[in-house]
Amino acid sequence: MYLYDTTYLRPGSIDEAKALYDAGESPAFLSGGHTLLPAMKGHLARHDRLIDIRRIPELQGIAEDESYLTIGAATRHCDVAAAPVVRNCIPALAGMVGTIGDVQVRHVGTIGGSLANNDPAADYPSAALALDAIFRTDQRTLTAEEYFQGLYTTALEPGELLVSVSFRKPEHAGYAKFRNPASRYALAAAFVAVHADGVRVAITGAGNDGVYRWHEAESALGHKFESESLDPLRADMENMSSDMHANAEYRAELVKFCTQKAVTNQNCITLL
Amino acid sequence: MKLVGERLLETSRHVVWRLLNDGEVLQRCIPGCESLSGNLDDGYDARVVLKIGPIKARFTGAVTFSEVRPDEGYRISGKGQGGVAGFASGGALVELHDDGGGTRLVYNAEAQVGGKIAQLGARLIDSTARKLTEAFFTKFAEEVAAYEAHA
Amino acid sequence: MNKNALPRRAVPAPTASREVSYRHGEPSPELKLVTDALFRHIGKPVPRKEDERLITGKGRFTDDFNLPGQVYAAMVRSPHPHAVIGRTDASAALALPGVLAVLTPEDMLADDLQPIPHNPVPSTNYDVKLRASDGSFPFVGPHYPLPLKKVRHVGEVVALVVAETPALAEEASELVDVEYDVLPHVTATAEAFQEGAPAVWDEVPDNVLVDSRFGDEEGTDAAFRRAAHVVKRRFHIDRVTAVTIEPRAALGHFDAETGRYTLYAGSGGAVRQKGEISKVLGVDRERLRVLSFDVGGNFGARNRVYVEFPLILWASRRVGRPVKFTATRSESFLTEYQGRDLITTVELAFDEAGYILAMRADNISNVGARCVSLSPLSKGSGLISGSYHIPCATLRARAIFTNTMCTQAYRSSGRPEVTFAIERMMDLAAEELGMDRVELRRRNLVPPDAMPYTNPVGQHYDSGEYEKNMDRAIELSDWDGFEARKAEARARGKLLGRGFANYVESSIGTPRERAEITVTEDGRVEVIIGTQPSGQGHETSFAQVVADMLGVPVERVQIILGDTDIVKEGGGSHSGRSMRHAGTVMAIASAELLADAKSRFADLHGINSSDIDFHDGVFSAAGVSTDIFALAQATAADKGALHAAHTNEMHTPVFPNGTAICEIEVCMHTGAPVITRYVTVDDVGRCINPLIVHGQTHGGIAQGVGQAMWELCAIDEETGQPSAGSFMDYGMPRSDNMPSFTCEIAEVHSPTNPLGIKAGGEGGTTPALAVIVSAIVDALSEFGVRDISMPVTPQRIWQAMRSAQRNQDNLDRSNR
Amino acid sequence: MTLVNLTVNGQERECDVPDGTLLVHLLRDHLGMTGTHVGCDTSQCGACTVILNGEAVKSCTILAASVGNAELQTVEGLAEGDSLHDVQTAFRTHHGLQCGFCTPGMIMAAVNMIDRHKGQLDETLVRHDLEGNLCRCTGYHNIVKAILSAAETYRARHQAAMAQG
Repeated sequence: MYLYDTTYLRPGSIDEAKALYDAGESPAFLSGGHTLLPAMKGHLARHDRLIDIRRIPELQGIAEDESYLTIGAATRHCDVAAAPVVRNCIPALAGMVGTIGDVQVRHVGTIGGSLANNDPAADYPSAALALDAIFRTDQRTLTAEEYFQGLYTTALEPGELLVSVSFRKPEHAGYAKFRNPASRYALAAAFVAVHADGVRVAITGAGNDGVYRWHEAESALGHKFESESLDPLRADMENMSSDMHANAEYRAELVKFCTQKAVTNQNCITLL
Repeated sequence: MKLVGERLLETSRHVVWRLLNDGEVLQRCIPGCESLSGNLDDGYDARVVLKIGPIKARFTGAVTFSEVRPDEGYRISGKGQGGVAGFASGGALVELHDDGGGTRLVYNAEAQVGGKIAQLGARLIDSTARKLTEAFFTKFAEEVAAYEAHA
Repeated sequence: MNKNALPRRAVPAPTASREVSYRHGEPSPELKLVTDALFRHIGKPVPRKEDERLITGKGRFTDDFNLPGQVYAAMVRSPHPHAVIGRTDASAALALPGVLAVLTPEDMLADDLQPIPHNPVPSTNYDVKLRASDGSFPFVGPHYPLPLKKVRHVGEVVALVVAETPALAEEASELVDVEYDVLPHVTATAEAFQEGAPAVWDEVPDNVLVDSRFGDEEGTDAAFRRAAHVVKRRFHIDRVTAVTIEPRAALGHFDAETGRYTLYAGSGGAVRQKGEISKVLGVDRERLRVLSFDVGGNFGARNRVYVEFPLILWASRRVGRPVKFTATRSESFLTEYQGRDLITTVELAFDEAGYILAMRADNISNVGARCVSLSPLSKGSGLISGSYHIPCATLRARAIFTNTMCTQAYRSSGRPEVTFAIERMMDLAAEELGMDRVELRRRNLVPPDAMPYTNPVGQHYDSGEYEKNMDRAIELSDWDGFEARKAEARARGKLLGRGFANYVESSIGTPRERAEITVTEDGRVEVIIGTQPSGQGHETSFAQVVADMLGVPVERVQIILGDTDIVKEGGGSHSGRSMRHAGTVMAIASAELLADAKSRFADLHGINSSDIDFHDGVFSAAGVSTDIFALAQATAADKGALHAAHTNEMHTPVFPNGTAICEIEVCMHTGAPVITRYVTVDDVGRCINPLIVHGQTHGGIAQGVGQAMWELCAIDEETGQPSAGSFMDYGMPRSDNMPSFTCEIAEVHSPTNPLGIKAGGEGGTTPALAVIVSAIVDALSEFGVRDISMPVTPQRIWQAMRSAQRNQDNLDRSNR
Repeated sequence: MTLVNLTVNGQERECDVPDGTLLVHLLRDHLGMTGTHVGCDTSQCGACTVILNGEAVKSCTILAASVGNAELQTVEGLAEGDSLHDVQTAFRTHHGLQCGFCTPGMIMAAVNMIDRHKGQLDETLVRHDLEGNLCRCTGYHNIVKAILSAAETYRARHQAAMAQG
């Protein structure tokens, strides 16, 4: 479990980071590294340079304005979970971040790392999608719909750097997660956010293409925001992923149950 | 793992067959394909980069064809070595049927993986295979459309 | 509940008192002295001596050792379950600067390395005799360090690379190009013995290496003919792996000057490693020194030799430098000896009153690609009747090869499997007979006055008060409060279920053990012993025993283990053998030492040795007294060190036993199970250190619960690929999915050894599989669920509820 | 190669390591501090837990080069002379370890847990906060007991210090 030869670089600015990236043959940005480094240790990835972006000032900090909560891409999970501003304005987000990985992982992992990776079982993508987030990169601004492009895929081009993510403040929101008993990633999880213009329901852990919006649930909840509104619904099995831990049928059931729990619990709840 | 599906293509079986046997078209359709050389009779040698999240593996492999029935379909079989990542093998029965003015392409595929990706990536194998298949046929449909537009 | 609902059935009188092997005739006065010692330390929760180094980071685990000039090995492993090995091209690996060697099977043959002499067939007088179908000794599949022609499981080492750094060795190992001619494979236990399955070994075309039958076939058939009820089921106790948190590691050195090999490698017993590895290397035993100090978990997986150990010693001789190997976790998941994997079909015949008349069992054990140990099959076979008096039984025991990693004795080898079967059968039978499951068990238990009891396949249970265990566990579990808890859970949308399981297990283990005890001139007692702890606290509990026997403070006793240059003999730790064997041989050695000391004291003071009193480590007579340390010092010049050494063989097994009860809440919507209560009563015989014994029980429970609820070495049958190669897919007991336990120790002393010890290491695990499944099924009973397979994951529970409900709906519809 | 300067258990250390070196390998292979262990490849077992700038982290998933000038605390640095840290004492008293391999990581996680929560812990919280540390020997029962007991000691010490003003 040793990495292939690599060069560690720590730029102080976005421009410097980009220049270092462009000069590399197979470069990678390094943030928390809790996905990248295990892949590199297992020799399933090889990068000639690792560009550590955690100290770049533009990528730091949590700020609030009237409509949005903006979090710098290099902000660690523990800092988001503990920040009073997050806890006050979107308690479900703070709660959700407090369930990512474990204590040690939260002390290192970052929001940018998680969102740039877009693991189909990660928590953050569902919050970003349900909270109608705006993704700011060093080049452009993207909506969550534009940003997430399927399994492990985002709109980020090679060398494009995620700078910050702005979550639209909801009237209220809830997150419910059913964990994979082995990995502790979500087998299925739902982030439900009520905005002035409607309800957004984002599902992670379950879909073949990663995070997605469950539109039927959104309209049912838009009609009446209570868990019973979802009773007649069935999550679409066609799109559910299937593996040794849960088949599509079970995932569909969990999706519905998590969504109902996210409706009734205005924070974050872990169901297993 | 089994993957079954079909695509409706707005062109004749003959055109679909031609494109299915055009190495350049195939190279553009196979996700991550860096090189593809060969032909229907002898099969193809391929180099494909597979990227799933943080994982990147380069597979080299050979593709062969059997049960070749021009304008109707064939059986395609392949094997690839991904070095440290492991290996993959699989096959698909591809059939072309007339459907309205177009062609219905039906595939019945199976795939197996071994080595590290099988041991460490269990949760992703199914979704990834689906994604790659989907990507191939989406691109192929684009190629068909482009061909038609050109013709 | 009414204990006396029905009169008890007569159980045969105890089998004639058997000679116990630790003594012949009357015990010596000294042995009487030690066995009657007023225990000052034994029975007390003395905190462990070994902790001081382990909590300060000063442990001595294998990977902590380094030697000057050492280089590193990495293994090239087969990605195929079954293939002929073709050409191996090492040129790219060797071209990397710093790569010293790539060693292949041809090199191994050239240097004449031999297969590992695993000796898998248990051979104590009391082990059941397992043989091939024609009665011959089973073919076990030679286990060369590198395979000669074929690979037979994914992960099998086909070559090793030695390089200057570990990173380089790893990288170079990926560049070794091995050609494989892939063969058809078989991995599933249920498939391997079927007609047409690919043969793992040409020598055993049907893959069945053991096929033995035991018991009274005629009597059993007759009993079944007159039975009022027959209950039959098949269970698969699937494959798990030990997951020692320390991955295995080894550091090997060949000293060209002395011609000696030195191996640092944690294991279940350094002496066995020395014996077997020296045979692989083809050298005299004394030319190999094995060091095994702190071992980060064993649970059976480390009792046998791993190919990497002889390989790095050989590589060291080849490259002339010390060679180190440290397994990654994924390598551990792939190639650590695995556990269980038994299919058992059980049939029970009952009379009208619910008494068991007879039993038929058919056990099929998947040994993997080679037979490393038949202990699981053997142990299980002897205990098929569990805690119950079953007058008549037959058993067919088969072992089969498959293209999978070898299985080995894993925590409580064989016993959890058969306990699962008999206890599930008791639940199912109670259901089918319309009886209370506790009452059905109570009715059939072996009563204390039948002890020692011979079970229908010939095992002699030494002692035990099974019904008392059961009653105490029922009491501790607040049995009567269950209904209220169930109603309360129901109000929260949870189904509460209660599981119940009795168990009896057997501890045998390698029969031979040696102790050397020396009272040193500087005032310590040194004990050299060949058991090998991996967390069981021998340095403390053994010291407690010797301290009491010699009447000295426990702080003065030092246990020395793990270096074969000092420890010449010893059976290692497995099968709950250590305290029983060590306690016995230490007792005898202590007695010999005291006898010698007494005569020294007599000589020293010129008095008659029969008048000497010994108390609290002090000899006294006729107004003079000398403590044992002063005596050792005073007589050393004349008589040498005060020292005794004794080797003892003890074949008689003991039978720890007990009861477990647990409660599990199941979410009605998702099937998610949560353990809310877990109670055990365990008869361990005499308990030397309750702190340690409780700890053993807790860990044992977690391992059993783990298998029941999450753990599985999943293998894709189609590809033969293991698919749970990391903690991402192999579910583990964690702090937040385990409850706190209520555990009580019962002490019914075993008559088979001087201290009355049974064992405390396996009792936690043995009933855990059964009790968890029992609780889940109980929770789901209202859905009509009667059984469920392990691991009982949320999905499986949910599916069981759903399909039971669907069946019910269909039934309702058709009845309408 | 990167020259890494850091303070380990109060001592300044300097080490020139390849850039891809993981923090745990810097400790074990370059500084000879073998108390911190490696138990898995995927940052799940927690055997490698150390305290970095006051926070528990998994040293198998951090590049040594990235922690320059940091304060690092490992299991070797907890005891002061012969006097054990309260958490170490509690693990011993309550038999919170068997084979001892996960123990350094457990203890470091526990030290950090008690600090983070200022000793205000109950069983549920301990079990939840310890999810990133695997133990195969103890079933966690005695580890949880040990941490709760150490937390109690922490609170008592804290109260005593407050009382003294």
